[in-house]
Amino acid sequence: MAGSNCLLSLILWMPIVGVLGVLLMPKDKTTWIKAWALINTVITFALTLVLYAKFDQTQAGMQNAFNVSIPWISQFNIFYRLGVDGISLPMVLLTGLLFMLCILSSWTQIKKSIKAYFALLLLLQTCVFGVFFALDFFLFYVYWEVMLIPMFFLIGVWGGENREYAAVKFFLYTFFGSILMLVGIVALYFATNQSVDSFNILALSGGKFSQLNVHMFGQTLSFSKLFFIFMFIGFAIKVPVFPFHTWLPHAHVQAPTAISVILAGVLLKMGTYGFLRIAFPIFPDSAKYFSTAIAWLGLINVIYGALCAMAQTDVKKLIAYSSVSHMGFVMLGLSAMTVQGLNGAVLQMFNHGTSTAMMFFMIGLLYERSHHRWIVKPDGSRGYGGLYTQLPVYSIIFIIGMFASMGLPGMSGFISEALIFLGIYQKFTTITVLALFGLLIGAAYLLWMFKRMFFGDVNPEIKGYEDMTKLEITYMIPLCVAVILFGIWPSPILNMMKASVGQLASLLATF
Amino acid sequence: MFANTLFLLSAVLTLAGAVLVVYSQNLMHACIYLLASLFGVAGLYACIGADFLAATQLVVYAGGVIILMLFAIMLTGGTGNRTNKYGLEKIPAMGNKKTFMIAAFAAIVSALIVIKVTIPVFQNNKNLIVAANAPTVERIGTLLATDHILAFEISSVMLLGALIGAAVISRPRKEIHD
Amino acid sequence: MDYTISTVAPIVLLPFFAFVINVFLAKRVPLAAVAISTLAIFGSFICAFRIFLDFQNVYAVGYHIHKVFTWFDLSAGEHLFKVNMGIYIDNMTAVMLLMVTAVATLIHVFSTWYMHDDERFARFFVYMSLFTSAMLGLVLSDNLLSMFIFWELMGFCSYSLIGFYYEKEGAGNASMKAFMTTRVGDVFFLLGILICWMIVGSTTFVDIYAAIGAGKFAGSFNVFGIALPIATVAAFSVFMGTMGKSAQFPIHVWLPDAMFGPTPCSALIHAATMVAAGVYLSLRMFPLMEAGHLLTFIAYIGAITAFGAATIALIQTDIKAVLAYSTISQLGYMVIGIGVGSYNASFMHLITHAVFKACLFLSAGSVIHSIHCQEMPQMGGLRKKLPYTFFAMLLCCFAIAGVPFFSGFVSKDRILGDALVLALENPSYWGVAILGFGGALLTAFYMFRMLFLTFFGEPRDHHIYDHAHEEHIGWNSNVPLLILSVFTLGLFYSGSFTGQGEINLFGSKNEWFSTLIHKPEASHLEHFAHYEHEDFGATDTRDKVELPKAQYDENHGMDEHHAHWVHQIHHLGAILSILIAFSGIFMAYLMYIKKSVNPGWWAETFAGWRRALQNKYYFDDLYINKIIQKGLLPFNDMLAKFDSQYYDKYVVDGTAVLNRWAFNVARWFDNNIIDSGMVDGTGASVRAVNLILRTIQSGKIQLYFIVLIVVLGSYILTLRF
Amino acid sequence: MISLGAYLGISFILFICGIMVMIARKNIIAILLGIELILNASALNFAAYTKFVNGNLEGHIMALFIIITAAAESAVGLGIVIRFFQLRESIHIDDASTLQN
Amino acid sequence: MNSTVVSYLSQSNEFQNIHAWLSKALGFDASSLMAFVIFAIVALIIVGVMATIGGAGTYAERKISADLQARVGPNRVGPFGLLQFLADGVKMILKEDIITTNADKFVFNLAPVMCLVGVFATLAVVPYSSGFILADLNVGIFYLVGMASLVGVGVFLGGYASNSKWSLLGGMRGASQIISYEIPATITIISIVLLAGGLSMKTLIGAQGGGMQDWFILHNPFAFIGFFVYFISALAETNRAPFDLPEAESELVSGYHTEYTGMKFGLFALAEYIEVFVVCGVAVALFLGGYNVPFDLGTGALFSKSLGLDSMLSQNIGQLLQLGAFFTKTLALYYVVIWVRWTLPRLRVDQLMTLCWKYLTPIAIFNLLGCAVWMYAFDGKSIFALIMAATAGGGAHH
Repeated sequence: MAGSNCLLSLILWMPIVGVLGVLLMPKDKTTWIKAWALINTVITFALTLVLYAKFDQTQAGMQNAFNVSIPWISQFNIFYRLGVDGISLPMVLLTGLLFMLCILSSWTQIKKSIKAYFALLLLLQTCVFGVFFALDFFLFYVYWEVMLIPMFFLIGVWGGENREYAAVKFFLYTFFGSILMLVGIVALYFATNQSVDSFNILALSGGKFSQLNVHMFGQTLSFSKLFFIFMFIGFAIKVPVFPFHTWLPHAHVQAPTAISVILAGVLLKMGTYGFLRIAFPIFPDSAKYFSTAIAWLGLINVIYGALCAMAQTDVKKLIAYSSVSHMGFVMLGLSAMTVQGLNGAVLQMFNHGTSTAMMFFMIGLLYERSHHRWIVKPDGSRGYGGLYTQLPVYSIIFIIGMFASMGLPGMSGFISEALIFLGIYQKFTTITVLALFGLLIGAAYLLWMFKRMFFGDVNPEIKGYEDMTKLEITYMIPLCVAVILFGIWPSPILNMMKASVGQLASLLATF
Repeated sequence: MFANTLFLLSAVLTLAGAVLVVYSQNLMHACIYLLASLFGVAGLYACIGADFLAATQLVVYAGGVIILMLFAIMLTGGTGNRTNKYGLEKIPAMGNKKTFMIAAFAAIVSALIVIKVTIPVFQNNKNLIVAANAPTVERIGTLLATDHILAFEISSVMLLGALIGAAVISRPRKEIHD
Repeated sequence: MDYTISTVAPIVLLPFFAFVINVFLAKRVPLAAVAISTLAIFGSFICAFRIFLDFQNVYAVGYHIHKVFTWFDLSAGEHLFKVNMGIYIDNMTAVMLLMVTAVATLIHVFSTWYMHDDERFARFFVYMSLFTSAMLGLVLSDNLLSMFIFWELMGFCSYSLIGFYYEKEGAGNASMKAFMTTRVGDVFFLLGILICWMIVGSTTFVDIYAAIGAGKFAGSFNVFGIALPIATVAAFSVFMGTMGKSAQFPIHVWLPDAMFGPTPCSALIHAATMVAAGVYLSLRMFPLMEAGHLLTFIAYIGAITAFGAATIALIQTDIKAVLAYSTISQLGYMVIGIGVGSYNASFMHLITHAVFKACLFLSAGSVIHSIHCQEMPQMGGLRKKLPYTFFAMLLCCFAIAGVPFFSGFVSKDRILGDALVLALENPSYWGVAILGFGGALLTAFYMFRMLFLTFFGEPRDHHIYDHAHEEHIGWNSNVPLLILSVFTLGLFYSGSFTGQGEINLFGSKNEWFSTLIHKPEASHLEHFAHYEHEDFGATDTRDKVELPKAQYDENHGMDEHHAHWVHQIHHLGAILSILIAFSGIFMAYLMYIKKSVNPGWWAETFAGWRRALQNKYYFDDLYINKIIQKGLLPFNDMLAKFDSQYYDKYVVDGTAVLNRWAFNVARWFDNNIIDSGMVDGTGASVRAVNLILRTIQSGKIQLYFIVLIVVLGSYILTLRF
Repeated sequence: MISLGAYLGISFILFICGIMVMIARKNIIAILLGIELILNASALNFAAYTKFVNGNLEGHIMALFIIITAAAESAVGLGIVIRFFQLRESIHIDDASTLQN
Repeated sequence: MNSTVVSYLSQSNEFQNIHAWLSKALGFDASSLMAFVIFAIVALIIVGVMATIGGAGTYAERKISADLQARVGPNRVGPFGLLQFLADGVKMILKEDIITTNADKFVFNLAPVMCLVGVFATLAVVPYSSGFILADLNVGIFYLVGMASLVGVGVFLGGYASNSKWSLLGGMRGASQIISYEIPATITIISIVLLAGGLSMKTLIGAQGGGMQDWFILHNPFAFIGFFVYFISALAETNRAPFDLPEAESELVSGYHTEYTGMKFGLFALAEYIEVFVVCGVAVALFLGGYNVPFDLGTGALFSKSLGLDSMLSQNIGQLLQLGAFFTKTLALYYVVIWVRWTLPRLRVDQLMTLCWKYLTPIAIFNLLGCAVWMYAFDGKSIFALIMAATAGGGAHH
């Protein structure tokens, strides 16, 4: 299928076409800009669906039909290598979907510098696709880094009151992580004697560096372990794993709704995707070696994130911490390194993408009406209360999102969590037992929030809030469908990834 | 025989057209001679089996460029030779003796350059075995979509830019009053 | 009797489709939504009834329908991992299906009367449909995983229905409490499922039975470095699910609060079906409990629950609260039944309890609907106003109190009789027997207290009494009650007087219950490995004639001598229970009709006990005020403060401050030395050169061109190739 | 008769004619005509080399790009000419020697 | 030149005999001479037939318009006025040839010839049948587009050379209209080329079939829209109503040929009518299955097999059927063109440009993309084939 070669590039560069279009449009034609951005993202999403249709689900690893490999900077053996496999495809679909919905959600919510906003949003989409498609380590790094720029501006310009602080923090924190990753890239480049494949992620993987040593500060260290830690920190910041998580609440609370959605729905997954694509395959021996530590960090994420979420009085912050908790489950699944665990982790990445996106969208809608997000205001009075009576449709969709986030069976979160537990149980029994309590606390903070916001008599302040408009319902419906459909019938997602994940698991099993 | 006839006709058309473009003092006629010359070139392409090039030459030049030229001539006041309000020549003459002298000088210099450059070509390619003509469309298409994809894409962007640029540039914005 | 999927699936799918349709229809056409829900569950009832009849006619012990499909498949390479879902119908499922669909149908019909003034009339039915389909799905499940899925779905429906009147402040608290408390059990249940899954490789019941028979649960379970027998851990985890769902001590606290929901939902969910699902789970996993040596523990949990809840029920004044505690207490009896190995009786009590408790709740609902009040001290003398309700409730009270010839007597007496037998064999069970009989006494007392306070005597609040609606017979108001109350008669469940088969009044044909339901004996578990199952789409082609007909065995498989002894103990137990039931009723009579015993005196004498009872033994206080308010939430606040105020502020942002300092030094160096000295100097020199070059450009293009040609020519012509 | 020499000769004459037109004319449109001739000469060369020298189709591709470029150039060029005429009422090449209006 | 009328005829025995005889008589291989002669003859035939069709076009136009307007139309010359167009031709030839003062005589004489050359050159690749095609160039359709654009130059030059403001306006309108509408037309053609996978006429037609379900117009929804885009653009390219702005008699007297008289005017008219025939033929070839006859009768294989006819004879019968199919479809479209002319009012200039640039071109580009995506997503199967596969497969997985 010769024609498929260009498909990845097409998906990758389609948003850039959108950016150019947006830039060419006059500033005051806001409807044109929005419509153009929407059309662009719809086409992109349609292309990702075409990719899904063309995807061979039985084939493990990168699909040859889609691979692209063109010399880019041939002096350094840097290639423009793209590819897609079962691990990245769900993420690509998620990206396509969420950006489309984010454009819709930004339709009325963004009022300042619309042109720049949509241009940056589309630029961000290209970068995200780039990260998920790149098979060249350098290319991966470029997208990883370039992504920070639109993100920085999107938070820093369109955010809340404290946006500059949050944006700078996000930027620097992530940048710190990527510098460590860059060191790892350079080290790998020299470790492979600058050969043709020294940036080729696929060629690097397979545990070729387990015997290598590195001399540093007069010590002899294991190359593999040292740089696994470097990569781990780089990706862990993005996930975020426990000690590196503090940028997340700030960034989420300050970012505009659509950006929070992107941040939680897609960008966090890039961290765990990095583990799956880079850190684990390249250093499988060290990954195995550190798996207990990763599992404990994941456990801390689950419990600590959930407990912190319980204490929050700002809804968005609460959901932000719940993301920390849920990504902890992904880390647990990764640390298990069994077929069930890894499948569960990838599925959880997808499902968390849809459910948390729903929650952030819903909170954004509420914020648009109330202009605050306090469950309990700082002066002790309740911020909402009785929303159920005032906004019935909103409440029902909120319930769907909330229970999906909580992992109610029949909703998408359950299967992934069950698979993760199944995977982790085989390795770490104690952690499994403790992590199960994460589910309990997870339900507790969400239900408590729900009770305080939605039940009870109607707070006079919320009288006059309008229920969801048609547009808002329209862009919530795909997520509702996804959340329920993949809860009942997860096979479409699982079939996509199982071959590739199985390959990774068997690689890890040999070490 | 057929091919040779075609070649001769095309060559004569090309050369006569080109020379007449130089010779003609009427811009409109020069344009038509150019068209003839370009048709001749298309014929020449056809003679060496460049079928796709020949068709492209026809489409682009006859259908596009020449009509554009004719339009430009019409929109800039036809072929008459009048003066504008500054007393300048509105439509300049097609040159005079002085300019043709200079042109001849430049032509001689460039002819020397060309000759010097092409002589080695003849020396190196004396006894060539020429392959038979074969359809080129598929192969050109494949080449364009594989090896030359970047150039192809860039030229498509360039064409788009030219389209928009030409429309924007030539749009009358406001009347110039002195 | 060829079961294809199309004969079984409608049981679940009809209510489910009703739910899906009603989600969209409820707001626009409420009456249609109600009709669809009710008809759908009636359709399920028809299907279930047909299955029940088939199974009853077959009377074969080993007969089952097991259909399986692959839900998802993670097999990759050599690694095989499939998750199967399926339906499993054996005798127990068939009985359970009939009970659930029948009770649900009647409650749906009743709800059309009870709820029709409510502004969210249709939405109630949306939840009810979803709940019914989830419950039926649970009953049909062939494995623990799908059971868990439906289990949690029921939890969700319960949550939504408890919070149905969401304007009330208490509803929010109650719904959250219900969900969270059961979730504690669910988390353990999930752990149990994981353990089974890992050990057996599947969560299907028959596979688990076979694995237990094959001794796969023999290993140990390491957590925090402590090794525990794996069967015990698994059994305990699964039983925690039962404790959460069936409101067993100590996580029973949610059920009384769950009465915030509409009364029909209490009748269906919190009395008849969902809470019984916990017991159903334990019955299903009985071999595991046995293998985990957990039966004594279970028996004591059940006994404590049965007795403790009964004591609390003694002093409740809210009519629904009395029923709620009596539900907890009766569930305790079922759990005792599991604990003492009285499998059949426990399940029978589940069924009988579902019938009479649903009827009791509906009667209470009828009372509440007519007087708009739930407090018993304000009622009284309603017998004349509500004759049909009174009749239904009277029968149900007889049943629950254990009066002979009523269903409650048959089932409860068998549990207590078995407990007595076990106590005589094994002294450690004496506590169970004593608490059981004590609870039975209290049950008879408080139920009749409720009955007397409500229907007898003089009206205590004339305002309420006078405004009470007169009751007329109506197809959807009291006919469901009467139908249910008819089935409180014991003869529907057992042919014999005590249910143990000795005094056979109605013939052994009526002993269908004991014939149908059989405990999966520990010694016969291996043969479950040979249980065949077929594809979801396939038709069951086995020839039924080959299956052996089950025969009713009076001795329950025991040898003659032992059986005789056991029968004697059973007789003793029966006599004891009859005495206890009547003494309880008599005490209630003395206190509330005859008024010869003053309840107030008792209250003053045992004031300390009374306070403890009023505070429900301080469990709510312990959980909410102590553990959550004083422990968890402050800890969380501390953690969050640590996160944002200390860790983030000092550790993370501190790095930035250090950086800024270094940056300032560098900036000074850059501005003053590099930039103004070196860089700007270069610029100045370039500007000077510019002035000279500027004059050469004239703007005449052709000149440029000629220059170009000449220069190029002079260059090329001097070259040598 | 169809030979490399013939083609190079034709393209040579075309090229010289183009140079002549470009330099002798003072009319901008005429200069554009000259440019077309030059571009055609080079395109013809490419096609001829493909046929007679190396046989692969790179020359055709190059000629194709030359044609594309010529089309774009003439479109933009004529647009500029028209605009120039609107501004200056002249299409004399020497009137275009200043950088501002 | 893969297959031509010569290569078709060379299959017959007579051709071989004549070839052998001539070679013997002349002493050299006569094949190219014969090819030349046959080409000449066939070209003459085609030019003659086309001139007749062009002339008959004027007659048809009058008759049909009369029919539509409930009149009788020409009925004096010959039966039903059938010889009217001959009479007109004779009149044209005999008329005085007037050239206006200050006209650019060279261009004035050149313009009508240029129009006619452009049109006749396109006839070389019009596929009348699988054998009767003058030259099946492998860039056939592309060549046709290029040659047809010569008509625009002719129109423009005619308008310019007349030295009359009506003519000038008409010529400029005509040229701008032609090059504008060439864009949607060409893009639509490209989308069909994409479906067929080749530029030559035979490839394009060979990719279709005789039955309607195999025509490209029903291949996918985009091609269906594409047909109408192409048809509208073709109408505009040939300056037919409702796009006859260059010769709008109520505004511009008669547009670019106001000053033309006699045979020069005749040449313009002839060129217009033949061009209509050509674009209809192209529309048929691209969208409506071209010369394909249902049930593969066109190859003649069926005749030789079932009736036992000589293979050449049966091929000839097949060719006749193909000719019949092609001409039937083309003339039906020709009728539609005339019908449209006498039904719809003329557009304004701005409407004309709006239609082209704001509607047809974007739609055409969308169609192109749509066709590409369709080819990619469904492996080039037509919608009918997909339905057949879906129903036949019964939802089977693949």
